[in-house]
Amino acid sequence: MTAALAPHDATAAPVAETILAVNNIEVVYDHVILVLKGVSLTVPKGGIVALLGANGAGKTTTLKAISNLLHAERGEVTKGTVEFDGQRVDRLTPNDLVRRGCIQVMEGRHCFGHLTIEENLLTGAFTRRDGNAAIRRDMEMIYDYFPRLRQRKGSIAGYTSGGEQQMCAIGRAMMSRPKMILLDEPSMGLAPQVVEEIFEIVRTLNQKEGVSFLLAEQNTNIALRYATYGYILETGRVVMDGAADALRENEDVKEFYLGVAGADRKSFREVKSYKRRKRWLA
Amino acid sequence: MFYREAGQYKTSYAADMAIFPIRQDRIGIAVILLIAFVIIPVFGNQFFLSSVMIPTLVFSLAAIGLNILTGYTGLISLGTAAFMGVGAYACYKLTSWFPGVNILVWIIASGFVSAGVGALFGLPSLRIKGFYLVVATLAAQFFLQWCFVRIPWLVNYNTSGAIEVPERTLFGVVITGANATPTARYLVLLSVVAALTWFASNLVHGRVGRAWMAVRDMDIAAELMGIRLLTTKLLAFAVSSFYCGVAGALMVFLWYGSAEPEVFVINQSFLVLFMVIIGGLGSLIGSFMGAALIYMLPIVLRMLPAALGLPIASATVEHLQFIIVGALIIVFLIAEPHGLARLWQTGKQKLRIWPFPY
Amino acid sequence: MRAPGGKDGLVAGDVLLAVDNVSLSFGGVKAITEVSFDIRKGEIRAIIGPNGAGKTSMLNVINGFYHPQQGRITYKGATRQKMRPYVAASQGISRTFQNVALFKGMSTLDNIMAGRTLKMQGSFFWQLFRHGPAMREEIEHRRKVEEIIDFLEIQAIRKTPVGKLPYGLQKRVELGRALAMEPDLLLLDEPMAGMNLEEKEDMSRFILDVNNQYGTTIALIEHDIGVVMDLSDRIVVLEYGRKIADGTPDQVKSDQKVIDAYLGVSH
Amino acid sequence: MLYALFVDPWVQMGQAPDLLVQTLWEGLVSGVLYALIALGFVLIFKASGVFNFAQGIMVVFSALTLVGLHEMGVPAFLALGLAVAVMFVLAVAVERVVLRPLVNQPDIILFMATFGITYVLIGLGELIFGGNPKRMIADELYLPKGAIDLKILGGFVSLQKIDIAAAVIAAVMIAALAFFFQKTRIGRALRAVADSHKAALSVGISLNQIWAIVWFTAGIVALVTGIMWGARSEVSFSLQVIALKALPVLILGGFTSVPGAIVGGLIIGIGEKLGEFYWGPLVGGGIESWLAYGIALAFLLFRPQGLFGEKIIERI
Amino acid sequence: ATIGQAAAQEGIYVPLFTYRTGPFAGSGIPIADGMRDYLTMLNERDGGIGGVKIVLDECETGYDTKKGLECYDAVKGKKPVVVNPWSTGITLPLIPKASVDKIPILSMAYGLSASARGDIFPWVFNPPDTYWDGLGIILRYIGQQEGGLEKLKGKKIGYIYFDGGFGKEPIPLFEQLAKDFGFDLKLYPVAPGDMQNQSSQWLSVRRDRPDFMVMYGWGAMNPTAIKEAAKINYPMEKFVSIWWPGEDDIRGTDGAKGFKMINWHGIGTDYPALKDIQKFVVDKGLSKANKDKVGELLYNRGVYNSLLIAEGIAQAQKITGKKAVDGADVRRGLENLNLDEARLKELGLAGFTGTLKLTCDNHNGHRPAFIQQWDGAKWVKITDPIEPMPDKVKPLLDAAAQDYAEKNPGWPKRSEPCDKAS
Ligand SMILES: Nc1ncnc2c1ncn2[C@@H]1O[C@H](COP(=O)(O)OP(=O)(O)OP(=O)(O)O)[C@@H](O)[C@H]1O
Ligand SMILES: Nc1ncnc2c1ncn2[C@@H]1O[C@H](COP(=O)(O)OP(=O)(O)OP(=O)(O)O)[C@@H](O)[C@H]1O
Ligand SMILES: [Mg+2]
Ligand SMILES: [Mg+2]
Repeated sequence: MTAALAPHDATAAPVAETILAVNNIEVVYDHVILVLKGVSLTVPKGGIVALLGANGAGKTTTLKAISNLLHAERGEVTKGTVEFDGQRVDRLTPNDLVRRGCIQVMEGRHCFGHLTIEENLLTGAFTRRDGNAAIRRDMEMIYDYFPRLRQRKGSIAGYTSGGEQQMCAIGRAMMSRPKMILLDEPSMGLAPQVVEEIFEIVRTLNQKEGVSFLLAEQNTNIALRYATYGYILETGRVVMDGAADALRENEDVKEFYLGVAGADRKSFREVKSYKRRKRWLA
Repeated sequence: MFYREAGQYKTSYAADMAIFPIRQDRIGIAVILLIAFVIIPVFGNQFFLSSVMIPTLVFSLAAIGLNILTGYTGLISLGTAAFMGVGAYACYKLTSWFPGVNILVWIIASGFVSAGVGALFGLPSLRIKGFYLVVATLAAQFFLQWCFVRIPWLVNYNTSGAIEVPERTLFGVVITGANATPTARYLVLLSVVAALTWFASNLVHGRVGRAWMAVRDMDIAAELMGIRLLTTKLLAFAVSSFYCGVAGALMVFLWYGSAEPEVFVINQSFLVLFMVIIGGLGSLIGSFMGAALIYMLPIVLRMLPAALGLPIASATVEHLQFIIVGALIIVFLIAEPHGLARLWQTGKQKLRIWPFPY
Repeated sequence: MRAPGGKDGLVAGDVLLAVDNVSLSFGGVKAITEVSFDIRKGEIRAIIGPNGAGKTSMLNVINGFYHPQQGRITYKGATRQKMRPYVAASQGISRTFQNVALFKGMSTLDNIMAGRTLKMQGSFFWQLFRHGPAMREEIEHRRKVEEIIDFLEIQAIRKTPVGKLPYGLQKRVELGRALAMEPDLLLLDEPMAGMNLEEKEDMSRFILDVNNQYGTTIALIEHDIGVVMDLSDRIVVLEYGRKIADGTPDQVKSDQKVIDAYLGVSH
Repeated sequence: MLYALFVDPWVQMGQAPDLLVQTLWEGLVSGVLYALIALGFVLIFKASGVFNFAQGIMVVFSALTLVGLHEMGVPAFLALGLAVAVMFVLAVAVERVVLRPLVNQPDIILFMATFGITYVLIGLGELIFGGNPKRMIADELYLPKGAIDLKILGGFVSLQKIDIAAAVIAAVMIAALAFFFQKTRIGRALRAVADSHKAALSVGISLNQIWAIVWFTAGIVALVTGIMWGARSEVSFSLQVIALKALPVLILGGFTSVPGAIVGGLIIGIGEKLGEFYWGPLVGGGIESWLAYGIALAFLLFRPQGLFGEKIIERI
Repeated sequence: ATIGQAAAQEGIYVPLFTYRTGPFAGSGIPIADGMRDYLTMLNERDGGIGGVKIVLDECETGYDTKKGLECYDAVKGKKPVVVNPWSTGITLPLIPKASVDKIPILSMAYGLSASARGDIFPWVFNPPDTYWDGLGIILRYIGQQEGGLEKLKGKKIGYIYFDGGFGKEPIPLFEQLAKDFGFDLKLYPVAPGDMQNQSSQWLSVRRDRPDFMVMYGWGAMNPTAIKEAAKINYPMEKFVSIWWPGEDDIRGTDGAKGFKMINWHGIGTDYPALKDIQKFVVDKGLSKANKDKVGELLYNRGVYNSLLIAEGIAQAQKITGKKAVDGADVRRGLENLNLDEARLKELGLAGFTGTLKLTCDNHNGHRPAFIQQWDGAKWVKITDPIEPMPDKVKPLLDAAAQDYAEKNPGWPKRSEPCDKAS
């Protein structure tokens, strides 16, 4: 699919003030498994950037590389640099990074099973120093965003439903009042309405609070609707990037990621099997 | 040497399901067996055989036993020493009842006795999980140990209160007691260990092993797939204790030659647990590596100063040795939490893609 | 695998499973309240609803992981107060899980093989030798498993430990494991979560194939309405543990209650 | 036989109430002392999900440092201060060298690492202070000595002052720690870490800081424990054997519960003393060695997560 | 197990199994120092024994049977003339090996009591007393206190013991004697894990109020027992222990004054030989012990052990006329060991200990020993040597020895010839 595409070059990224710059990073797991083969991307201040790609493309890995959660999985960045707010951060601990205002919402809902929903949210405010009042206020805000959480606030997170946990994870991240959130598959396991809501929330935060977002998302459709810019990852390389609407118009993207929306979209029943290409086996 | 499976195609599932699918590995194993069965007995001196190889083998077997329980089924146990004890005492009783029957028979039989005991103490495992299960095994450890002290019947009322290993022969060769040469004891031990290892590896690679690992990785899912938790866990306990029991019997009959109850104290359980973890949970080869490392390392460290002609008092050496062993344990864990076995695999991995880094 | 029709003597269209006025609550939380519906043999039955509506719980009730305080479950004609996991499994109910529940330490192959444990009953004795009957059994089942692997196109990851696989592939392996049990009733909990369009299309195809090649009945939980509407024959809609609608996709799609509760503005 | 088993003990209790009271008191005291050790475990388990095998040796090591320094001529309270300092250094070192590189590893691996620590500490301790047992400097530290003999119930009950002190100190510590865990922000963070290292990292909880704090606290607890046990017998490496007694206590109380430690301690302590004293003779005594585990096991069968432990979540 | 490079040099190779580490190091260290220093002294003062240097080689066992066996295998190759395992656990497995490897075992007042029977255990020596003799002596003493053994009738005697081989061995004899003298016996076992946690045992003591307490304790068990006894204010002068407690176990324990134990050798350094140790070893900085420990109970115990080794070697040289003797010779030497007053004087140990004469049949001596009492600061000898009870012990001993031989079919008949005592 990389055919007929402008080769990726970093200058294509908006030269506006960047909050996050990833320069040509290479990631290795267990000292042997090379997963990212030189990924570069930039996120402008106050931008929403989408990171698209098939399973195993390396989206999660990229996000973890940025938030320094890799070494917890015996992975390491062997090449390249990561800059946040103009400073190199690829040697910092995740906790420093959060203090500086960059937090990640991990793929697949990692709530603290033994803590209640409310306690989960409170841990999100761990790095904050601006007093309980402020924290309370934000918690209310989050409850307003996710009414479902308010209902279940007292119950042990481990027992809440998949979606509830997902909301909890996102809310928890917001509690740290970050400058930038790395969202990994926010829509996963959420009811369509809630998905819309979450992206609305993303937009609101982005516009009201000026929070920047880098979101790894499978639901390309909606991702590109809300994002300003997008990168497409395949087996550890950026194969295409461009402004969101540009990508939305791109034929390949249409074919492989968006599908034809609206009434005349092809039913899942008539999936042609020839279209299957086992990219993840590459 | 090039370590590649390139050009080795599997034409049948049987071939693909072989335990060592890669030719180089098979050769490796052959070489190891050759060394173990021929080179070592021929060239190894007495001390090496009786104070290094024999203990290492005994502990390897125990480690395999514990590994089946902890590594494959995910049930932590601190009762290893006690189950070894059961094996030892059972074997002693049996052979003193029926001196005529070949000792090897009783060594294996004693394994079954301890399997039974093991299964019994495994019963709580259905309800109790994780570190909490440790208490069940600890109860086993201390209760059984108490029995060893308290029931003189177990040692035929010897005034010494200890097992006194009688002399037994195999094909006319003395294999237990003071007159047994280290070589003889070593070879017998080695054969038993080799055979049991083979059985173990068959088990863990087959249906049973998969059931165990399923329970380890996600017991609920396993249950919903129709794997019966209790039976699977009990089987694990039984098999594990069987191995420990045999190891215990071998330990007393082919190594110590006499054993007080103090031999089977909790520290020994810990020792075996080290070996399993350092070697690699859920890896048979790891069990050997772990046993070798944990048992030989101190010996080497103790000999080192003398060998280098350093005038260090034996006590000081002992202290230093503790420190170093402790430090090394940590270093190894950091280097590869999944144990020596994994370290070994990663090494092979690198060898495969050599000369490229990834 | 099995030919359509099948041992249980039921033919397509008969009621395979019926839950009758089932209620389940945890302390205060009412996860399910008085829900009744049935699943007919050979159909694809979707269960949808907002988060926390009780969908997963319903599956857990069906295969006996949760025990309802009230109500009855009829499966293959036998009516029970509650299912037991082992019974469910041995009676041909298998499932996949919302938060992938694979055996992380094991390879893809072993995971799927593990799915056949119920079907392997060779003696322990021969297991010790890994020869004779044991080996024969092993190989015969390995064949079956390879069929599934080919079917799901995961040959290349046969020997990889599943823990290291990306999420999407894990879901696929999990489906494989469920299929390995040759189920009569297959419960899928959000099989397409975290997949992109193309992968969803693949997954849909697998589901359809399973359904019409092997005549396996399928209960499907999914939040992607597109998929649900296209694949399922009938849909149950839950909200706050209650059933608010039940019917064909078109009926459900046009049902105002459902639109308010779940679909929101149709797209 | 049955009589001896079911009737006689109660008769005895009736006949010599003073002994019964004394037994209960002894049980209470050793219960408290067990609880102190268990407390050390609980702290670290709560805060990192690590089952810290080294707690036992930490007890010995800290006490040894105290006594050893004093032997080298350091005044008692200075030595005490130094011992505390040493425990702090130890905590930081452990965090840097052991825990940090092993973040997010399976519990059993960290469990194993604490074995490594144990070995190192044993070696160090014997190397520096020698392996011979030492007398606890109880008087120098102005710990009370002697006993209060109460003439009651037609006999006498003697309460060792040192034991009373132990009980009081333990009570205070436990109260403080319980508060710390339940109410404070750090406390919440601790529980989060225990739940999932990865997630905790992702919300910016600094594991390093947390772990250093906790290990230091555990070190202090160890020191206190060491002083108390040392005063009862002597400071020697065989003390670490006692640490094993903390296991049933721990498990009974629930790994994660501070109050659990104390309650568990009391149940075990009293249970085993009564058992040994009244029922032990029937089987030739010495049953204390396993009775504790038996008791714990019995309780677990009804509450698999221990009395106060966090519920084991079974959800799919 | 360090293999001393020393072995290479010429001389009589004497390995010393010691445990300066581990839970029992407390007793192990002084013993090790005592053994080592005496032999070193001989080397320094008279250039060894009979002009042949003694090659010392310490091997650390940590009181652990595993390591002990390892030590044995390590030294075996170097033709040791005698081994002293210093742990019953290590002794037992070595006993059968001794006759095979031709290395005599000296387990001084520990190990297998039955091995006192030289005709059945030609290679094992356990002078000067067995644990049974120890009990005999203690009971005689108690008898004296009461004014005659027959006065023990109706009395109550408590026995608190280490719940392992060594503590349990005396029980049969104890029960026997209880029958014979009509006192009743109370048993208080202390599990190895609970050595420092004896409150319930002593509660029972408080309940049963025995007239006397006998203790076979070990390591941390001793100090704890003494403390607990003081706690329930049990009369210390009625509390008698076997020979293992050392000063460290009791010093600084208030209420310990009056505690008693049996012993068979002097304490302190006012013996020429010990003076020489100070002069030739300690002062030259060749000793590991710090000065004030020299002469303490367990230190001198070590000295006594080495005294036997040295004598064994000397006798061997005398009998064989060889200078460089081997294990077999030393076995004979030990069998002809004869420490009479004259010899002791000659060795500069007059009054240090009673006489000891071993023979082919009698590898133990079953010597009298005295009782000493703690006066709050030091041990004070309070009785003359008291005879054990051979008449009571002998049958048990023989039975045990026979039993051992029978239980081990093919146990070698004594083939070693018996030298005429020279
Ligand atoms: N801990 C790990 N050890 C080894 N390999 C890993 C590990 N985690 C991920 N990988 C590999 O890295 C590659 C990228 O994984 P990653 O999770 O980043 O993909 P992804 O784009 O997030 O996929 P998905 O959309 O399913 O989340 C995959 O091939 C996976 O096998
Ligand atoms: N074991 C349990 N203990 C307590 N509450 C539970 C338990 N299981 C489920 N619940 C509650 O029951 C409700 C239904 O949960 P369920 O997982 O069935 O929702 P769901 O329909 O699957 O939602 P989602 O689509 O987000 O997965 C939720 O509110 C959840 O908190
Ligand atoms: Mg991902
Ligand atoms: Mg769900």
